[in-house]
Amino acid sequence: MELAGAIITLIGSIFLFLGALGLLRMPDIFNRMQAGTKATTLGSILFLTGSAMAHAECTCTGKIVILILFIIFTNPLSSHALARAAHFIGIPLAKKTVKDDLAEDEKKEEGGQL
Amino acid sequence: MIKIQIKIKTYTESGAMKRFKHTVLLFLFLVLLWALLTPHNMQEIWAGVAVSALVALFTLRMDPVLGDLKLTPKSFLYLLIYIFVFIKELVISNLDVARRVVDPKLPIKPGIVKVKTKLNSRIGRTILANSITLTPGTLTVDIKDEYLYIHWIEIKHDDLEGATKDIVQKFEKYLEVIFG
Amino acid sequence: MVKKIFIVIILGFFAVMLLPLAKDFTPFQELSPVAEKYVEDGPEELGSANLVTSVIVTYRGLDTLGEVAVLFIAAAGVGFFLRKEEKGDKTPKRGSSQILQSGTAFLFPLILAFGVYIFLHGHLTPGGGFQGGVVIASGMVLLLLSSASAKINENVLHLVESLSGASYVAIGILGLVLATGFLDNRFLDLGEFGTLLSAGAIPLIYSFIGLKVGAELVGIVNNMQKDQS
Amino acid sequence: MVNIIYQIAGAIALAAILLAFIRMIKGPTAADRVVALDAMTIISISLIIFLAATLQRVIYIDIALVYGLISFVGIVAIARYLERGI
Repeated sequence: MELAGAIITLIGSIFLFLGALGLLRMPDIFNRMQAGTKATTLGSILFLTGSAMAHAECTCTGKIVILILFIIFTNPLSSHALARAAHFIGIPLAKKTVKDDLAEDEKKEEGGQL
Repeated sequence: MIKIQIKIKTYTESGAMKRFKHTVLLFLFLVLLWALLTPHNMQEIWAGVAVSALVALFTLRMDPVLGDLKLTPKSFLYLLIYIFVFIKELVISNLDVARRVVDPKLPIKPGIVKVKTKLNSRIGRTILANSITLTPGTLTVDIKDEYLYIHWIEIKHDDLEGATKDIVQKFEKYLEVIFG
Repeated sequence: MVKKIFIVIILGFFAVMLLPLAKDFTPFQELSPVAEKYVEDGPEELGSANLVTSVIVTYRGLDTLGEVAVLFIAAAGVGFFLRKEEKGDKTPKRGSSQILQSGTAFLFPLILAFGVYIFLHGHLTPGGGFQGGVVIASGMVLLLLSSASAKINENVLHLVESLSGASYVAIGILGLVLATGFLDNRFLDLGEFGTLLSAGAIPLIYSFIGLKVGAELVGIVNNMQKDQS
Repeated sequence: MVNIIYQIAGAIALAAILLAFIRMIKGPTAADRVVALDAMTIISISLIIFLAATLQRVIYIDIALVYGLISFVGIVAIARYLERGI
């Protein structure tokens, strides 16, 4: 049981590391957010589960479950709020970007109103 | 701006039945939260019931977002399946991110696409958007009525139908049964 | 560029200044006489698992009353200075997204319950009245961030604030009458160490502090919101 | 054996914080910095729980819960400020 917890923690920490690496390597803010949000979510879930498993005698399992559910629900929510803000204030997308439907639609809407 | 406000109004004007359902479900959620937070003994349980009832009464005038949940056996079954699908997609998405990050060439072809959802309930759309953010290569950027704008790390389809089929429908068929 | 160099220089200055503190740090090995009395007698006398709580609520309870009074004055001051001033620019603000609104509507009650949990377990966990009040206020901030038109019933807010403040003082006087001093918690049964209904009146006192702090901070946030729009 | 694995995991998580910190310093826009801060917060929460489990201090978990809540509210506040919503 302890060994399994330790291995799960290790896998979680590797995902956390890859997420941070993605944060560093990706070319624009949306791609960074993709790496950051996904990898840190699964990484922290695994990390927490591993820590909880290694010390199963602790009476705190319920709180860790709440923390995990809280992270699953709020992490994408705050990412979405940030992505929306970033797109609104016009942070440029990476050069590789193929298309941007949202900008087109917003342009159309403004044109319609004027 | 004005459009959004009108939208909220139509949501809040729905019936008393929905509000009642929302309050009961919220009460159950709060009791569950309390049970997970505290050690189990009679004192704590009574305190939890009292606090949950007070909080549920205090927030009685807020949006009844939980009123859209469907409480049929089928929806419970679909909820279980949905949880498994979600976990599977979460793991796949992480492996996907890991592959892209480690690759020295950084294989990405990003863009923002528009998809359409059939869900009407607000909490259902929230869960859908969160699921999309946590699944392979997609991130919800904005929502306008029934259209979601999604940043896709590797665009496979250029058109609305193709993107909808690829991104939304794997969750939608379960969420549609659970939330409507 | 000049600004960045300036920032680096300031950071380096602080690092040099704080380095001796970190290098020569030796933790205290012995407690001072006052602390020793609290540590040795506290759990037995008052029955509270969290020692800080027993110090804040009982041994130095009068100071806590002063702190709550300071907070009340701050809230009143904010309310006084932020009276309706007509603002020149009426640029329309951007509404938040549907997703954030419904997510908040689901999270807000849970945050409230979590705040109540924190101040109700002040004698068992590192939380307490002030922390619980701040958590409740952060829930309110989230609500106002997600929808600018969200309103809170101010009558209920004032009622909660005044009632909890009055009850706090009343319990203090009850301790003076029934036990040995102002805010003495021992007029209720001390109960079994480590359970919810232990430590005499401490959970009760902390609940009132928590409700009062929460109501005051929510009032401050609400006043700021009104001033904005 | 188990302890060594735990130490390696903790070290990797600390390295991840360092990488996110580099992005926070470099980040060309404010939003980039906030994304890095978000990632750092979540890694720190994981590390707090890790410490709570290894040092057998149950009370640290409450601190992690409140930290997560406050950081979520803070990031939403920054996002709304950036898009001029408040």
